[in-house]
Amino acid sequence: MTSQIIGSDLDDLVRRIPNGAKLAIPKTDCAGAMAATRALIRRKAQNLHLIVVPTSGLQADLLIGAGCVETVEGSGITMGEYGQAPCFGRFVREGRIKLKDSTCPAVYAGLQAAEKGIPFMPMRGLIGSDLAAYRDDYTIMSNPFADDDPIMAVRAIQPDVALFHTPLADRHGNVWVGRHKPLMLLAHASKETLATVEEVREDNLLDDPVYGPATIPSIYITAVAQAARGAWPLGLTGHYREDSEHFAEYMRLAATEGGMVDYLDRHVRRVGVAAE
Amino acid sequence: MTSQIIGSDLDDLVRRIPNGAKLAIPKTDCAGAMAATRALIRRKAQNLHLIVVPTSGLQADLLIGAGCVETVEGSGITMGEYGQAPCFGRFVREGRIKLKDSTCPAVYAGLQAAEKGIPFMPMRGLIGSDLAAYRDDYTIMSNPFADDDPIMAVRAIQPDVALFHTPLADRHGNVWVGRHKPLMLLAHASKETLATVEEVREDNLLDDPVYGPATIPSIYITAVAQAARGAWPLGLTGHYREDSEHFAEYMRLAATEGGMVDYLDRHVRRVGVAAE
Amino acid sequence: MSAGSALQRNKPIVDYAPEELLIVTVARLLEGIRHVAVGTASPIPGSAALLAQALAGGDMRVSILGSRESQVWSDTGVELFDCAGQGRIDAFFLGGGQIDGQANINLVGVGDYPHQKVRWAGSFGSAYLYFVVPRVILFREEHTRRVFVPKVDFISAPGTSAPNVYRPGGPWALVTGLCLFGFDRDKRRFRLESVHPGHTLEEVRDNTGFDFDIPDRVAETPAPAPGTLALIRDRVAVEVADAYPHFAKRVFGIGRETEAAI
Amino acid sequence: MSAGSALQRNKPIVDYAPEELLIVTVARLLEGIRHVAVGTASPIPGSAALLAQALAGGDMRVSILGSRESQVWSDTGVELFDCAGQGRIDAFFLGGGQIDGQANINLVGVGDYPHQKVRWAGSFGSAYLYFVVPRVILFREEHTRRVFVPKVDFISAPGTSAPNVYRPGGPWALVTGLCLFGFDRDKRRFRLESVHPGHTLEEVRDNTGFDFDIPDRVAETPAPAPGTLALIRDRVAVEVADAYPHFAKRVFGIGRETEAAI
Repeated sequence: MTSQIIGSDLDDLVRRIPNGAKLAIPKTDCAGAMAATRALIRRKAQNLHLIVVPTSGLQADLLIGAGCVETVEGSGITMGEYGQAPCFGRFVREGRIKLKDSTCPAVYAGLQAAEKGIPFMPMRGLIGSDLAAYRDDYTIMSNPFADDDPIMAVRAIQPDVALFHTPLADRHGNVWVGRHKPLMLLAHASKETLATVEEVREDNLLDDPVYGPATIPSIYITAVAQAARGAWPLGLTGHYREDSEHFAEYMRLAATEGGMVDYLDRHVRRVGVAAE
Repeated sequence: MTSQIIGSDLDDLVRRIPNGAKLAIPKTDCAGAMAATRALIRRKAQNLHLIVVPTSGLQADLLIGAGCVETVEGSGITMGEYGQAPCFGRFVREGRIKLKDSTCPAVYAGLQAAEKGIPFMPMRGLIGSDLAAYRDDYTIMSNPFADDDPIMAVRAIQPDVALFHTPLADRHGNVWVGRHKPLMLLAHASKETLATVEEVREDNLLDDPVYGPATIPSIYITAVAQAARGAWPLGLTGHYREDSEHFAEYMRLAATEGGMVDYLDRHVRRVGVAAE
Repeated sequence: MSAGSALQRNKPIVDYAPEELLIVTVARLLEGIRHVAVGTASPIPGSAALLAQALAGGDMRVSILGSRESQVWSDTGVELFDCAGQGRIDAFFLGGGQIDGQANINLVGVGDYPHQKVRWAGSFGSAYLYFVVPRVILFREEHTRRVFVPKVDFISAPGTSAPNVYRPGGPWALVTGLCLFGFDRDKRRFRLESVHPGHTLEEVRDNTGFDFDIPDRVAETPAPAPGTLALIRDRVAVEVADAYPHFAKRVFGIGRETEAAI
Repeated sequence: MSAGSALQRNKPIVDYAPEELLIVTVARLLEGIRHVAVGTASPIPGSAALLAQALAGGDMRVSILGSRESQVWSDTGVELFDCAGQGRIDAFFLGGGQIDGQANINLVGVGDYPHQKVRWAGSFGSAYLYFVVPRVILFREEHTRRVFVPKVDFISAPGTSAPNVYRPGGPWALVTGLCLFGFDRDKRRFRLESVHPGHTLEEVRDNTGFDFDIPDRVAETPAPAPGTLALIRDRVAVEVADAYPHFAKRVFGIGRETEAAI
C-alpha cells in the first residue's frame, strides 16, 4: 500500500526482498524477472522460501544454485526441452533444500484463498496422492452439503513478496500483464509486489478500455523498475526470444558445482553484465 | 460445448432458454442483453429462476413484471437513481415471487465454486445475517486449519443459461468483455452461455494480445447473436448512454399493474419495436 | 440554502449547506485511513472521502465504485470484495432502511420476510463488507424512528458478532442529519458524540427508536471551517461531479447535463 | 526410419516411423471426444490429437498448451484446471517417470522422498487432472522395468480411489513404445490390448515390472493406413510444428529454425 517507486535501480528493488522471505515467482513462460533475480543473487539473498507459481525453470534453478533458497514450494522445476533442472536435482540429492511438492491447481488454490482472505480453498483431486501425505497445509475435510464426500482443503498461501517481469507499466504504478493473469492473482495474494517492465508509459493503463482489464492496479504494486530485456535469457512474448545458446551454456556449466560457480561469476556477479 | 450460432435472430437465441431455467444475468452496468430479454418476454418464458449477478435493475424488474419469473436470487434489485424497482416491490408484497436474498460476494462465491467444479466455497462474513438464516445453501462449517473458527460455506451456483450483451465478438464465437470480468465467471459457471453483441469481427479476438485477455473463449459460448443497441435502454460503456427518458417512462408505467401492461404492449410486445 | 449558519454561536458566520456539514463530519472520521471505498449511491460519503484525501495531501486512496474517470480496479465485480478481504480497504460506508441500537442494518424490507409490505433493493455487499472493513461508517441522513428502530425487521448484516467469529471489521460511527454517534464494539451500543448545529439532544432522542449512551456534556458538531469549505467547493465539487452528477448539480450547482456514463 | 514395415503381414507395405504408429494408436483412443487438452511436452499426443481432430472432420476441439497460434484460453494458468473441473475437458495425457500396475504415476523421483537419488521436475497438474478428466491417456514411449515398476516410489497421482472419493476421471489406457494397455477401473489393473508390429508379448512381459491381464489372443496394434499417414504428413505435421518445432523437424523434417516463441 506504499507508493510505487518507479526507477531502474534493480539493486534498490531487490532490497525489498528480505532474507527468509516467502518469495513468489511465476511460470517461466510468464516471463520471470531475471535481471532482478541476478541482482538478488548479487545481494546474497539467503534462506528464501521460494514459491513457484506453479512451476519454474531457469529462474528457480539459478536461485537454488546460487545458494539463496532454503525451501522450494510448487509443482515443478524443469528446464523444459533442455532437460532436468541441474541445481535443483543436485540440491535435492544432497539434502540441501527443503521441499513442499504440490500440484499446479493447489498452488493456485492456496493463492486464491489468500486473494479472498479466506483460510483455505476446497479442491477436488489430491486425495491419495503422496503430495498430500507430506503437506500439513493440505487436509481432508467433509463437503458440508453432502454425505460422505471427502474433499481436500488447501491452506491459504500468502507470499511476502511477488516478483515478476512484464512488457508494460505506467507512471502510476499500474502493471499490464496481458494473458498472464496468474500475475494478477500473485499480486492480489502477496503482501508486496515488485515488478520489472520493459517500458513505462505516461498515460494511465487502467483507464484504457482495452489495456485496463489486463492491468494490475497500483494498489497491489509496491514498486516497479524499468529493465530493458529484463527477462533475458528467458523470452518475453511479443518482444524477444528465449536465448537458447545461453540455455545450452547454463545446462553445461550448472551440471557441476564448480561449473555453477563459473556461470555465476560470468553471468551474474560480474559488474556490467547484460546492461545491469 | 456445441458450436456457436452467429446470427441476428433473437427469437432463435432465446429459444435456448427453456421455461423453468436457472437464468443468470449480470449487473445492469455490465450491460444486460435487453433486446434478447424483450424477445424472451415475447416468447412467454415462464417460471424462470432468475439469478442476478450480483444485482440487477430494469432487466430483472421487466422480467418479473412480465410474469416470467418464479424465483429471484441475488443481492439486490434497484433502479438506481430512479428509485426502487416497481414490479419487484409489487410482486414481493403480493407474494408472487420466491426470494433467495444474498450478498454480492456470496453470489460470486457460489459461481466461483461452479467455475472450479467444487461443491462450495468458504466465505468470511454472513454469520449472524438473516440472509443465511433463510438459505439452506449457506451453512456454517469449521475452518479445518484452526480451532473454533466458524466460516460460512456457500454452495455452488450453476446456472442453466447465462445471458448478456457486450460490445464485441468474433466469427469464432469468442466474446470480448473488457473490464466486466464477472461475465467470464458467468460463462465459466453456467451450463450454456448466450451473448448478444454490437459487432462481430472477422479476426480471432483470442489471438490478439490486447483483446485476448478480456475475451471469453468460444468453448464456453453456446450462441452469439448480433444486436445493435442490444442493451437499450441501458447504456453500453463506450457506445451509448442510458436512455433516461425511457427510464422515466418505465418508472411511471411500471408503478401499477395496468401501466405495466401498457408498457409491455408499447415497448416489448409490439412487432418491430426498436429494430428487433 | 444556508441552514445552520444563523444558529452558530462563537463562530464566524459562514454560509454552508447541510450537506457540507455532513461532508466535513464524515471526512473527519476518515483521518489516518489509507484507502476508502465508496459505493455508487453515496454522494455525501463520496464527497467526504475526496475531501479527506485533499486534506491528507493526496496521501489517501479513494475508490469510488462506478466512477468512470478514476478506475481503481481492473474488474467490475469480484475485485472490490477480494480487495476488502485482503485487508486493503480500511473504510467503507453502509446505510440501512432500518438500523438498530446494536448497529444491525436492514436493507431488505419492512415486515415479515419474505413477502414484506415494504421491499427495498436488497443487502448488496453489506453482509460481507461489514465484517472485513475495519472502519465501516454508517450514513443515513433521515433521522427518524422509522429508520432508527429498536430491532430491525431483517438483519442484512449484524452489527456485532460472537467472539469466535472472524471479524476484523465493523461499525465505527453513524452519521445522520441530526448528529454523530460513535459505536462501542465492546458495549455493543452507540454513543452520541455530537449534535449538529441547530439541533438538540431532545430532538435526537425523540427521533431515535433505540437506546444509546449520552456523554455528560454533549458537544456540537463543528461547523466547516472556511478553508475546508473552499476546498469542498473548489476541488471536491468538481471531482465528485464525475461519479455523482445529479448531486453535484443540486448541491454545488455544477456538473454535466447527463447522468449516464458512456 | 521404417521400423515395422517389414514385419507386417497381410497389409500393404508402407513405410512409417515408430512415432507415426504411436500417433495413430493414440488418435484411435480419442474417438468420440469433444475436447482434448495436451501438455507442452507431449509432441506425440499432440500430433495424435490433431490427427483425431482431422479424422473427426474438425468436430473436436484440441487445446495444445503453450501453442502460440491457437489460443484456447484467455488465461495462462488457472483456466485449464477450472475448465477441467467444469467437465469441459474430456481427454488429457499424463506420463510418469514411474508407473505401476494400479496406474499410480510418479513424476517426482526415485528413492526415499524428499531427498531422492533421482529427482524429476515434479507432479505438475497430475494430482488434479487425473481425477477430473474422464479419459486420461498415459503415454510413455520408454517401455522398461525402470519405468513400469511394481510400486511407484512416490504417488504424484493415484490411479484409483476409494468409492466415496469424487472422481469422474482417471486412467483410460497406457500407450508405450511396445504396446497398448487398457485400464480396468473396477479391477484396478491394466489389460494388454495390442502389441505393436515387430514386438512380442514376451518382450512386453520382460520389460514390465507389474502384473497385467492378458487376453487369450493378443492382437497386433494396427499399422497406420496409407490415407491416415498422408493426413499426418500433409496436415498434422504442419500444425504440430507450431507447438513442437523440434519434434516436427526430427520426425517430419519440417519446421522453423527456432524453438522460442515470441
